[in-house]
Amino acid sequence: MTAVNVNDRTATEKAETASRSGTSAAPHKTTYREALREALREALNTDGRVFLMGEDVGAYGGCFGVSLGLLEEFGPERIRDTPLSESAFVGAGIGAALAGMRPIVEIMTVNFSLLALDQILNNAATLLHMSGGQLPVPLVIRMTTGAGRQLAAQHSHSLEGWYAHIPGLRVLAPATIEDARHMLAPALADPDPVLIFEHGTLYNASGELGPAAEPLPLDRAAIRRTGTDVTLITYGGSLPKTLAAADELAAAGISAEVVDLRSLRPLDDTTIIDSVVRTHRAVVVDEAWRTGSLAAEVSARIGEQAFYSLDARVRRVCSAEVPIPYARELEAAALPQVADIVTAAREAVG
Amino acid sequence: MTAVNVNDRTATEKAETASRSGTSAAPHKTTYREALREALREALNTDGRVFLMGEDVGAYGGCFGVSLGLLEEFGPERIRDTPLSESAFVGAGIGAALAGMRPIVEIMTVNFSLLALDQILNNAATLLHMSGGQLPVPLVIRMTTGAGRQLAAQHSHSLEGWYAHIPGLRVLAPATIEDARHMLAPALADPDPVLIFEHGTLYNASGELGPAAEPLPLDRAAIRRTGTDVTLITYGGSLPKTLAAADELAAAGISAEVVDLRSLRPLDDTTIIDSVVRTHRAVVVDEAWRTGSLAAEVSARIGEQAFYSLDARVRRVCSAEVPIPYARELEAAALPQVADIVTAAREAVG
Amino acid sequence: MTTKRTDRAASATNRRGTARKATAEHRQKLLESMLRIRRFEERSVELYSAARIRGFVHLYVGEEAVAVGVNEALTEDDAIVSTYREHGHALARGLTSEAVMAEMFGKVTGCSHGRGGSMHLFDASRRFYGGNAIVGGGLPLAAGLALADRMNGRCRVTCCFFGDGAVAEGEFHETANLAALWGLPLLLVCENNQYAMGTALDRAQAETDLALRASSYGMVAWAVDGMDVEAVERAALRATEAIRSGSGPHFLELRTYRFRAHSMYDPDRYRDKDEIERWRKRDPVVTFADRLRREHSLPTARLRDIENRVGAEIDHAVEAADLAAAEPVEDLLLHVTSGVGETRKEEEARL
Amino acid sequence: MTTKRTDRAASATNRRGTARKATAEHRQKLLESMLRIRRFEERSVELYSAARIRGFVHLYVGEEAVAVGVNEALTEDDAIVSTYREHGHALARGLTSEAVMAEMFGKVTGCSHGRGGSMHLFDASRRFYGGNAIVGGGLPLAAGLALADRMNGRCRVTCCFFGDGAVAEGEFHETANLAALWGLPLLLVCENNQYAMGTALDRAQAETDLALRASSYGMVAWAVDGMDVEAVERAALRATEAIRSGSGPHFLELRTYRFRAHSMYDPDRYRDKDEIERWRKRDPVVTFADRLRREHSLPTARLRDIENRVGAEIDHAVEAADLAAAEPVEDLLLHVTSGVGETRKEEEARL
Ligand SMILES: Cc1ncc(C[n+]2csc(CCOP(=O)(O)OP(=O)(O)O)c2C)c(N)n1
Ligand SMILES: Cc1ncc(C[n+]2csc(CCOP(=O)(O)OP(=O)(O)O)c2C)c(N)n1
Ligand SMILES: [Mg+2]
Ligand SMILES: [Mg+2]
Repeated sequence: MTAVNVNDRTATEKAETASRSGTSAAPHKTTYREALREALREALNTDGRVFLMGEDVGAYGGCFGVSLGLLEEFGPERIRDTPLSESAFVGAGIGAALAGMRPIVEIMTVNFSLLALDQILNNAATLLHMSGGQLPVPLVIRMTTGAGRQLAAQHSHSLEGWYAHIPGLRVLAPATIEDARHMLAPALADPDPVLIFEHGTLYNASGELGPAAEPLPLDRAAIRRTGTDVTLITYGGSLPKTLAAADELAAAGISAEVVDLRSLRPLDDTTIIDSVVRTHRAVVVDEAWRTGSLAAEVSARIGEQAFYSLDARVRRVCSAEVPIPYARELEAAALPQVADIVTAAREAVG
Repeated sequence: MTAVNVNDRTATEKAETASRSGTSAAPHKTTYREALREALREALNTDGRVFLMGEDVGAYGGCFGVSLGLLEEFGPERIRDTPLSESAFVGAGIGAALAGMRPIVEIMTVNFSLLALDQILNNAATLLHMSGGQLPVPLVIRMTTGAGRQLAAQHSHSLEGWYAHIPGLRVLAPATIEDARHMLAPALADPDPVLIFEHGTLYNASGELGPAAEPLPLDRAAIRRTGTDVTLITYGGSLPKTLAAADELAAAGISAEVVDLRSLRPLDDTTIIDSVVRTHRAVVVDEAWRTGSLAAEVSARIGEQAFYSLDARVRRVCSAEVPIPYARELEAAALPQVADIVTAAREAVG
Repeated sequence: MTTKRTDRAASATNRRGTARKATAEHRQKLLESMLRIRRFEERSVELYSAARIRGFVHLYVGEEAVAVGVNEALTEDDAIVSTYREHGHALARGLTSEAVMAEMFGKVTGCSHGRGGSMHLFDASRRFYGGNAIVGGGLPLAAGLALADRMNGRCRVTCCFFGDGAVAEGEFHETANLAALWGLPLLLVCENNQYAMGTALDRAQAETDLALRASSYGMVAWAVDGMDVEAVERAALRATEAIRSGSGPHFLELRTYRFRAHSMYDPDRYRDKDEIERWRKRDPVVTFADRLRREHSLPTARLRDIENRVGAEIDHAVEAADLAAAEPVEDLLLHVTSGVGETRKEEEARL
Repeated sequence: MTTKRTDRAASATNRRGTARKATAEHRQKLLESMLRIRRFEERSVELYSAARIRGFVHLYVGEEAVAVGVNEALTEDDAIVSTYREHGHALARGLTSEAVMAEMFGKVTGCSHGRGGSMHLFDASRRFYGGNAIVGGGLPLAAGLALADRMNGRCRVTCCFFGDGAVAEGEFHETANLAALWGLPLLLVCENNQYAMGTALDRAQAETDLALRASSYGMVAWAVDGMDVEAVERAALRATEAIRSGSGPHFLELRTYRFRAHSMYDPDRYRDKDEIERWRKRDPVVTFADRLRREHSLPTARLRDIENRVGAEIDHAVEAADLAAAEPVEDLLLHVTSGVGETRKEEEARL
């Protein structure tokens, strides 16, 4: 878990934003999980229309402990445990949003979100348009995504790239403690449905959280490390691996720029393309299966928008096209690893 | 509807394959719909393990009339109407396949398949691997896909590219009457799950169907028209439009090669890349929303495998990123049209 | 449990709450509302044949008593979630013939700006949360509307229409349980027209007594004659009164029949002509007009007036829809998102 | 309807079919089978703490009587579809401790070649169609297995295990209706351990009498004491006999309790210590051993023998799993597809 590094890396950025901001919360050590909880707590405290709903968000404390303690703080109406009925409670979130609430729906993991996909695609993403603009759906859906914990084929999907295909949705992937802490408020302020994907390997990531800063706009990618030889583009759970790869590359004399997409829909083409135009080389790192991954979209866009700047073909480091296996070595072999990223970057530069 | 042209275009190919084949069925005029029905009839006649199951496949005759008459011919056990329970009857197809049957499950349209996606992704596509090779799932799922009939946002999805993301599935898109007639038998012979997407605008396409020929292997793309200046890559309901665009381009002195993917998973990289290496230019036509479309994958692969052959950036002609609207002009503006393909090809060449 | 929760005689016995309303005037209003739907649907058929309306169109002919009767129990503050067979629900709710017709013409004056078509009528100002073309897809949404009311202590009812076919979908089950568990102010209106496309109820449901099925979730459920607008009205009033007084979701099974095919594409091969004829004898518009005449609630001139008014209204709707502008193609990408954040707009525009 | 379809006294009164079996030997076999599961689970905890097993692991401690009792009613030809809490189902079905342990070690000798782990145990030769980590996900699949049997006129039963939590999922509803509608030879075994993770049954279900709920689909449904292996066995035998004789699906609600947390990650904050203690008094292994001793079916030496045998078996399983080879990483892409068509293999390999 190199997530601590992630945060060290953003130190400069943080210092900058902190100085811009007037808020006073002192910097403190926290975890990605706690940062998410803090964001929930803030939202619940500041807006009476906000409530959290999902399986085991209450008495259990959230399947990954994110909402621990909130039931005691806000009561069972606003920290609302649901039956195992993904379609119904996601749809209920949509309806409640239509009726003026600001629901935060937690789907335990992306793997179960398939059961609610009809509601997400055919209702949440579509109502505004179908109604000719009458019915915005101010709903936030949070879910855990990704592999890496030996949970095997049915519990290891990385489908956030799929969701990024759907017009009408905003899709976010907080990869840092800052983003875990600060993406929720603007997501709730968005009148349209927002999906937030939390990678399962990040929850325990710990680091310093600066004073509440003016966060980056939701639809901006962040350059987590600057570099000149190659652009490494990634998001979510792959950010720590990509930063580690950049370290290794640096040791080998290759200067890698690391772009954290943050927003998977819309994609921040400007930041991506500007970087590639500078480095002339790109590697996209994405834990999804390679075919039809978000990495394919990023690669296609670079080909479209930076064709004449490219000195090498765009490379993708993705998961093997296999239902993620349980056994440790097999799972590790199926997922993008630091060494794979380093190799791809070296080839691009080489 | 230029589908008649499609078949004219394959005349040479047909003549060739017909001469290779010994079967006797005389060439006859038919439709895409009837060709699908004929394939079903053949499968039901030749293999007692085959049965057709889905909503209204029996008494109603299939929501688009594909299975009309089969109930009378094969009875209600083998032409099995189901309740409106997409998850249950798709899952039942998986179970029946595990128990030795060869089910053909019809989901009325891809729009409703979301309700069965958990079964398709987490069971059908995954059981073989999760069980260490013990449990192949010889299941065929057919469904209608696509827009173009003013059916509005919830009935116009093109999600076959999504399904092509899933390891363990084979995904087919018959675009011609030949393929409508001849893809089912090898799909049923495949021990793994196969999804067949029938574009709603093709059912009424009519043309000559040659004598039963040795069909192209399931995982081969077909060159529907040869050309030298640019490769137009497409599949399914966009093939007729792409062929029409090639006609227009020919009139303007541009020789376009048209590749029909046929198989969306696996993709036939060899045919795609060989063509692009010859023409140095590629346009991908795909009715899906642009971001995260199969067109992105094809574009990324061309960038990866034909980088030094490209004389122009790969272009994509896709649907606008909007829930497909009802109104005729709006719908037409949202979907790829012949003129868009022509423009993209001209730009690529120019 | 059975007797407590299922009361098929409900519609026949409980006239409380409607007595005050059953004036000749009120009954004429019910008739007019049904006639509007009937004539609207007949005109839709013609316009569809003339290719002025396209896409999938599902007619409500034969089922008018359901929409009209249920709507009588709803106030302006209540909400409706509907299906793809929703012209009747929309018109009963007060959407104008003009707005609905223009929608089917794909015009900017349509109730969804031409983006929705027949299956997606919306009117936020009337809390009409629209047609939904996914069978069962409106149910969870309706539960959410009701949940918001309950959380805010608002005394409102959300009414969700769905067909007999929808009862087989998982979403029905999940929603019914959720609504009963949380005691939501939800009126579940099952339009049991005996068929889901070509599939007769007994070929889709192991238990064809749908009110009985619903009652297994621990909610009150009645079966009602859906061909009798006053029976429907009484049942709906009784249910909404109970819901408003806090007794949680109610389920009404309205036994009805669609006189026409499922959609414009349906050759209607799966039904007996005799069966259709039997049900036609119970035509909700004709039988109600007869009843009013018999009971001296409908002078002949009055009926002619109503017919004329409705006819003129629909003529006007067609004319207006015809003349209205189409949504400009340049606006294609409007309403994909609400357009907050300029970056986002640019992004959508560039693609 | 209620009385006909729900018979809670069933397990207590109907001893037909089991009488012949209730020898001391048979009872000892039941005990041994339960003990094997108990000891296996206890060892799993240790191995998990030692990081020899990873991923999600859900223990069956407290619920042993369900798997063992139900399995007694199944023949080799019958099929089982299970959940992620399936060590007990697998062991009762005859999968060896070695194969299951090796699976959790991720070894090639595991019953799923290390690809599945704790949640995905499979054995095609025993018609054990596996663990399923999607709550409710196995239900439709089980209906399909049963459908294939019915279409082929085979007299086999498919048994599907699922939890009380799964009853809220749409897939339960759709499957129950389909099975009842088509009269499928399906045994639905609901392991009602009172909780779905941290959610108590009455916070998830409007109607907590799950057998009653199931009976609303028109199938026979009983609630049974899931802590009494002989009661479970009798009920399962009665149900499978009825299914084999063609009377369609049956639903058994087995009232049981998990003594340990939901998974290795669960701090178990949501349950009363008292409640756990009350249920522990009804420990299915302890109470059954006591009963056998009381009824002179279990000489002390015999119990020791059983304990020793089971202990040795599990020691051996751990050792063997430890020594076994890991699936070679080069084989990662095996079993994604069946490898027919060389092109396809190449394609998968290239990526
Ligand atoms: C989930 C889903 N499956 C299938 C369809 C196709 N379809 C549209 S209407 C219909 C029949 C629905 O029957 P019912 O619920 O009884 O309503 P009715 O049409 O009779 O009013 C079907 C199968 C759909 N729209 N959505
Ligand atoms: C569709 C789905 N939603 C959520 C989960 C997460 N989850 C795993 S087990 C479980 C509780 C299931 O409870 P129950 O069905 O009663 O079975 P038990 O664990 O008590 O044996 C949950 C919520 C899941 N695996 N699948
Ligand atoms: Mg119906
Ligand atoms: Mg449970």
